[in-house]
Amino acid sequence: MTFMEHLPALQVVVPMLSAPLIVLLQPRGLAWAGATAAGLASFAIAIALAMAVLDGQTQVYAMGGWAAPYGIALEVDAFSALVLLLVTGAGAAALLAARVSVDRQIEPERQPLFYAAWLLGLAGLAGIVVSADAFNIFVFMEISSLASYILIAGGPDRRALPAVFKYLIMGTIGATFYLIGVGLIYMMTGTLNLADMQARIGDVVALNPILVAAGFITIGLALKAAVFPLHVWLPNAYTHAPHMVTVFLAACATKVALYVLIRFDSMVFQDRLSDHEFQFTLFALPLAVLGILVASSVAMFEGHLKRLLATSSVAQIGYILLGASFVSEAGITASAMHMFNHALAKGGLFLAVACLAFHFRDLRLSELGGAARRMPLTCAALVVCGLSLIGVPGTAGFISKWLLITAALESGLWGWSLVAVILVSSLMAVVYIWRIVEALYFQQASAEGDTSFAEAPLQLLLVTWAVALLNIFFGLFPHLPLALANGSAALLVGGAP
Amino acid sequence: MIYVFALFLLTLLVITAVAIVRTENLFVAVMLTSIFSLLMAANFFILDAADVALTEAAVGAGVTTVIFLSALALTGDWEKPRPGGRTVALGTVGVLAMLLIYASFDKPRLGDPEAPVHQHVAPWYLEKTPEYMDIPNVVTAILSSFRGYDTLGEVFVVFAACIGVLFILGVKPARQTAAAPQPVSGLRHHLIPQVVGRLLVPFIVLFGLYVQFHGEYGPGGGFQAGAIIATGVILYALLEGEAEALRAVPRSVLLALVVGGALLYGAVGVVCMLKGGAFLDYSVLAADPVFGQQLGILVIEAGVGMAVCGALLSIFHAFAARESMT
Amino acid sequence: MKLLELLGYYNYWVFAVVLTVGLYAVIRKRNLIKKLIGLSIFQSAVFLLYITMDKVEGGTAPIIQKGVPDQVFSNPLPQVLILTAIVVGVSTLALGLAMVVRIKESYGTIEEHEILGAD
Amino acid sequence: MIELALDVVSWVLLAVGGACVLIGGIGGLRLPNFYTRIHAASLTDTMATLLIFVGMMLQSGLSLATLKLFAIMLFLLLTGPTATYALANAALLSGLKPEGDTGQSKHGENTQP
Amino acid sequence: MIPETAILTAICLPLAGALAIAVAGRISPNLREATTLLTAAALIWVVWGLLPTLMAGGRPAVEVSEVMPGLTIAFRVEPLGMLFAALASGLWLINSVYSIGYMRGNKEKNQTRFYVCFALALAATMGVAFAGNLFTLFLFYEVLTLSTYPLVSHKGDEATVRSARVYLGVLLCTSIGLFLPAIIWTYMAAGTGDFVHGGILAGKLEGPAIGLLLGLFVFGIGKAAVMPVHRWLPAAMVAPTPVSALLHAVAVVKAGVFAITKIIVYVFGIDFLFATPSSGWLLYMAAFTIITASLVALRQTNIKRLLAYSTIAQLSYVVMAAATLKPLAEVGAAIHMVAHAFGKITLFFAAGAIYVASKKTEIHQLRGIGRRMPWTMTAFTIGALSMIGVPPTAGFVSKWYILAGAFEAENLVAVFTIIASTVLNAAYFLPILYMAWFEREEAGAKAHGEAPFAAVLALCITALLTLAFFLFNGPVIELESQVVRALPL
Repeated sequence: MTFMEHLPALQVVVPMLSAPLIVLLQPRGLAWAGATAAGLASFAIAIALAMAVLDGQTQVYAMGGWAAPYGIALEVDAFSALVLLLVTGAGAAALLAARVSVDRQIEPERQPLFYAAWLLGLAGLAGIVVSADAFNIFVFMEISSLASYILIAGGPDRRALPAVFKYLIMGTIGATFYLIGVGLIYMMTGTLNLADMQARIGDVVALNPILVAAGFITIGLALKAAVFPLHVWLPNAYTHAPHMVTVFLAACATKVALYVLIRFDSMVFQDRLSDHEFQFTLFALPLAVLGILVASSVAMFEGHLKRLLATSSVAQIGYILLGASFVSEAGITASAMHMFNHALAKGGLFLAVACLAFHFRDLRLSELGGAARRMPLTCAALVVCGLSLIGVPGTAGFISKWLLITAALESGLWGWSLVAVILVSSLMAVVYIWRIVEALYFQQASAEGDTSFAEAPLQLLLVTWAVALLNIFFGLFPHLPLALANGSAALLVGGAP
Repeated sequence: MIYVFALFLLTLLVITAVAIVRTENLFVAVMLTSIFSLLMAANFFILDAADVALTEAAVGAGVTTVIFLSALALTGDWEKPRPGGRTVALGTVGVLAMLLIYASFDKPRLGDPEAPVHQHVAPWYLEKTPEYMDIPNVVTAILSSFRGYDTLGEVFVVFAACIGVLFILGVKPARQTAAAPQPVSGLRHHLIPQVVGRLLVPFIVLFGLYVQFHGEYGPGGGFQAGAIIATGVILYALLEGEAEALRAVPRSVLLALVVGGALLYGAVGVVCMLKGGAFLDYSVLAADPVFGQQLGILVIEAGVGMAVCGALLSIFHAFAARESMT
Repeated sequence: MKLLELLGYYNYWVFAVVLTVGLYAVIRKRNLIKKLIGLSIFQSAVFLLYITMDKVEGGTAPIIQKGVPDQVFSNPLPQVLILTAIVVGVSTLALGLAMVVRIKESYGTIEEHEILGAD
Repeated sequence: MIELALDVVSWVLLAVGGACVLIGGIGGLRLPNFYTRIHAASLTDTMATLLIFVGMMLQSGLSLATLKLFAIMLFLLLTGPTATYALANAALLSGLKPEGDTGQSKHGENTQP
Repeated sequence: MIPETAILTAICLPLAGALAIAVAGRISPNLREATTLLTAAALIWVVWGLLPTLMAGGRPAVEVSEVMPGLTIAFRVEPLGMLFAALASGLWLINSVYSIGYMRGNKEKNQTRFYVCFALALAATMGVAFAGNLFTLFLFYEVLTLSTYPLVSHKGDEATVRSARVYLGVLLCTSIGLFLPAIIWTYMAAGTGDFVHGGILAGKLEGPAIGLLLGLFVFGIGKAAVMPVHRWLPAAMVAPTPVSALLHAVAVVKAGVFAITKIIVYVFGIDFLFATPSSGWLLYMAAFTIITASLVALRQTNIKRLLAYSTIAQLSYVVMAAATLKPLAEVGAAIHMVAHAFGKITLFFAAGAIYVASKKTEIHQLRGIGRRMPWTMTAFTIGALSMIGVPPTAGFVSKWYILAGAFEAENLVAVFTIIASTVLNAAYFLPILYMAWFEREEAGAKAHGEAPFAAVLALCITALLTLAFFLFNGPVIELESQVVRALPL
């Protein structure tokens, strides 16, 4: 087998096997270097995979040499290639910028463990996206969850611990619900491979274990993806985590759970269960709309900068679910694109917050006075990513807003009211982004704070600005992610092979 | 006839679970959890899941109880009761129970041979194991070869837990209590347990190794062996005191064990790739594919055993060291 | 439904009850260690569900003795899955307990309402 | 003929062993305080184990299983009493005074904490 | 330079200029001023270079990138866009001259940011002018809003921030809330968003939907300040005068009105709208805005607020002219854009000069100022007369065409509104002129001379332009009439 054929396996193996190696690299500088090298390597593999998928061949890899239903198969198609790019990109970028920020927050002797956990998180997420076996997804979901618990528990503030404990409890319940769902399906179909499941579920579809299984899987993954009513763990966890961890997790952790939900729903349940489209829409649509409106309004009145952005993440996840709940090609394209664009926008915003944290111990909006004068470049990057979050034209956010609105209009069932919801929430986004801008630019610096020019370290600033410019680039030339998103929509809903 | 006995054990299981939840003394709750695990192991054995019964006994009853107790030693023994209406919680949970019981009526009856589970993938495994691997224990065959990738993920979950506990407990406790750390207590000055311990520990470790390498023939394998060896060393630490155990198996060795185990497993996979097969495809390891499979299974089981043993021990030492600090 | 028939479903009902007892403990109890105990019960119930699937009437553990001709075996696959799930449960538990110890040190209590009150 | 005799003996042994376990259980329930209760529990550990395992060994005749049974019996006989001893010692250390003890310690040297 | 590259340079030039100004700002103020003027001049040279091709009927177009299938960033120059671009680039040069004088006179702080944002705003204006389809128009429309926000909140104190918040709030809410769905609806209905002579919606929509879509567009484009969405204009008065001049005369407001006219002409199509009954309401809404804005202007005491409300009225002139849907009225709308630009920029320059020279902002303080500041006040008078529409000024020409269009459409409401508003204009401008020239100064007012030379020079140029347009408006009218005459494009 040539090297290219091994790529799906290497995508998971490279970060996973380099994690134990990094634990041995005791001098802390080396640990960061090793982790970044592994991160960049996995990003390169993801790009190679995306290129391969773009010219049409879905990569299937039989693990251990055993054919699909008997062994575990890995499958990389358009949708997984897009999410892979997103996960490894966010991981590599956050790692590149992590050195200075992590040096301030994690003691040197604990850093090798920290970076090893980071790589395990990356490997876990990549493992979920690449895998085509239901139980294998559970195992890698556990790896990525454990890694993210460890990363968040590294937070300097004592409040990180109860926050991550609540996340652990809810995450484990979510994963176990998913396990029950998979168990029930396995009981009725006798197989664990997703494609095989889709083929065999036809004849047992009317029985109620399958319906209950669908319920359990959807609730479990909704819990992991922090969909609206089950999102209570997200704001605290992201607020008290170390800054660079928030960048990494906010960009891709919840999206992978949504990826599994969409893949499971459209491949396994969709055309098989009688009126399942209606059920999924009946379940997902109200939750998404509620999530968008409530989370945006809460974000508008939030005082702490990081918690504000974390709450707005819940709203943006609502958008992705809204796109998926249309169960149409346009809908899936919109939600896939928004996964990509939100990762860019939110990753950039949290990177800027990490820069701010260098000179502002307390990140409450009332304490950020005079930030623009002291750190003009960081604030500019923050404004650019904020605009992308709102969806101003010319930025990546606008593309996904445009697709979402067209999908809403095409969905027919009172499409216009959904358009109204999307626009109202964009205006709410304008309000809370502008609260930040006004706090940074116009608030007078607090009395004792010095106003000398003091920018964030160069390495962190460069990555922040790179992400900000990417936001604009993908706003004007979104061909790559768009091609992948369209491919995934055709695959999932269009019934293409 | 066996069903009646199963019926009795399952009912006992439910009673233990309810007792655990109701009791307010955490120490009692932990002991009941240990009994709960033992009952689960018994149930598994009745349902013909020998490997799982051994794992549940070794990992569930043994190590979990030890970790719980060491955590209890650092936190309080008593739980504050929570007055007030429990209707909401009962309500939601009740709905879930109704849903599950409603769903259970279309499920195949216990032991029904025509159930879809036994039709599709399982017969292939039972038929192909003697042909490809020629080892009696089909569970180990699936665990290590057919679904070896799952077990690789599994080893890295254990690895993650190990580095997680080391990372979280790596922080020095905020307030050093004024009292000098009291002498390393264990049952140091009690002669009888020490004598019996010294007699037993070697046999426990020997039995662990037996389970490790006997994995292909009977119930056993990496996880169970790692847990048993870890329990043996923990028993030694309890009897002789934690410092003594650290002298016997120092922390660097433990870390080497965990990292070594995980890397060994990964290395076998990568070697398979280099030799031209897919990742974790052992048949390319040796000229004769069947021998290659057996070699692969043996090596990765050793890797799993090392990783699990190292991880569980370093977790125990992280908790125990914490005790002497506060 | 005759008694033996009913007996066949008893395992699933025990699974349902133990699952709900675990979930109740996690939701209701405020002591963090009791929550973790509830979580481990919750996960053990799922193991019971999987292993109930693998039993075949009159079958034995899936260990193929050489000489014996046509043996009936139980299904090995759920056992493999549960081997993995048990170790996942223990790992999550170990991590949770490490957090509880750290919370006890920084907050002085492991009752959830007191912790939330402290901030 | 020999098999019949062996079966009868092993049945008797198993029955008596079962009775011992039952008595131990009832003792554990009815006896008032901690120390008397572990006394009853230790009965199950020692006597019942011996009887049941010899009974089972007789059932399985000369085979690998008998050897395994013997090893398990040996293990149980060793650890059972030690565990009970350790339990009692720990209870005493944590200050649970046995019933009717008027303060002065009648036990040997190793009760000082 | 061939037309296609001319379009792209017209947009990139101000961007490069902004960068150059930012760099020059660090070195020395004079270098920064020189770069600004140089960029402005270069822009005029590029944009006005396109005029001959346009006059000959050519429509250069270039496509930059295809964002999504059917959604492209493309530019296409047609008469309306050409006029607006020429106007904006011309006035930018004059405005730069004026703002150098004003900024130096007033010793304002962080001027570099001011000029950089100015250049960015101009780049966005060029983008709006040359936009080839609705998506590109919306893209640069938003960039214009965002680039003018730092200008409006220039001072940075509490009052400015609050009014800047109103400015941004109204503009962003209307654009995201109404303009974006309108664009998407058009793309959905017509399949494309390109500006095509004769409109793309003909036959695609029927009945009330057309009126609704038109309403979404008109109220979506907040910059045109039609009545309910006009609140941001008076709020933007806190900005320094050159910015108000930019807002009112050069770019922002013009972009709004230009966008509405372009959408009416190129998206709906004049005859298609004229045929549908449901679009009549636009004319009545514009008329209502004119009347109420003029009435409110009557009661204003602050000069700049008065000019703001008069701008709202004048803008609705253009909207009303466009809404009468007759060829002559469309030409009148285009010309009124130019006339109003010249007149209003003169008035703002005068108000700024008065403020710099004497710190006076209220009307009653202007008694006898004519003697003290003769040049400024003559320019102010010419501007005021142009607003009213007295013959020698540009205002008369455009009102003439709009009236002709109204008569042609037999639209009595339009005719009556124009006459009434002319009377109202006179009612609030003439007292100021009378006070300035014929009344005595109250005793004890401190003496002050003319405004700085650069400011006065700019003033006089724009005043002369207002007069000159009355005489030499031939080429402009000919250019605009191409829009309506069924010219083969």
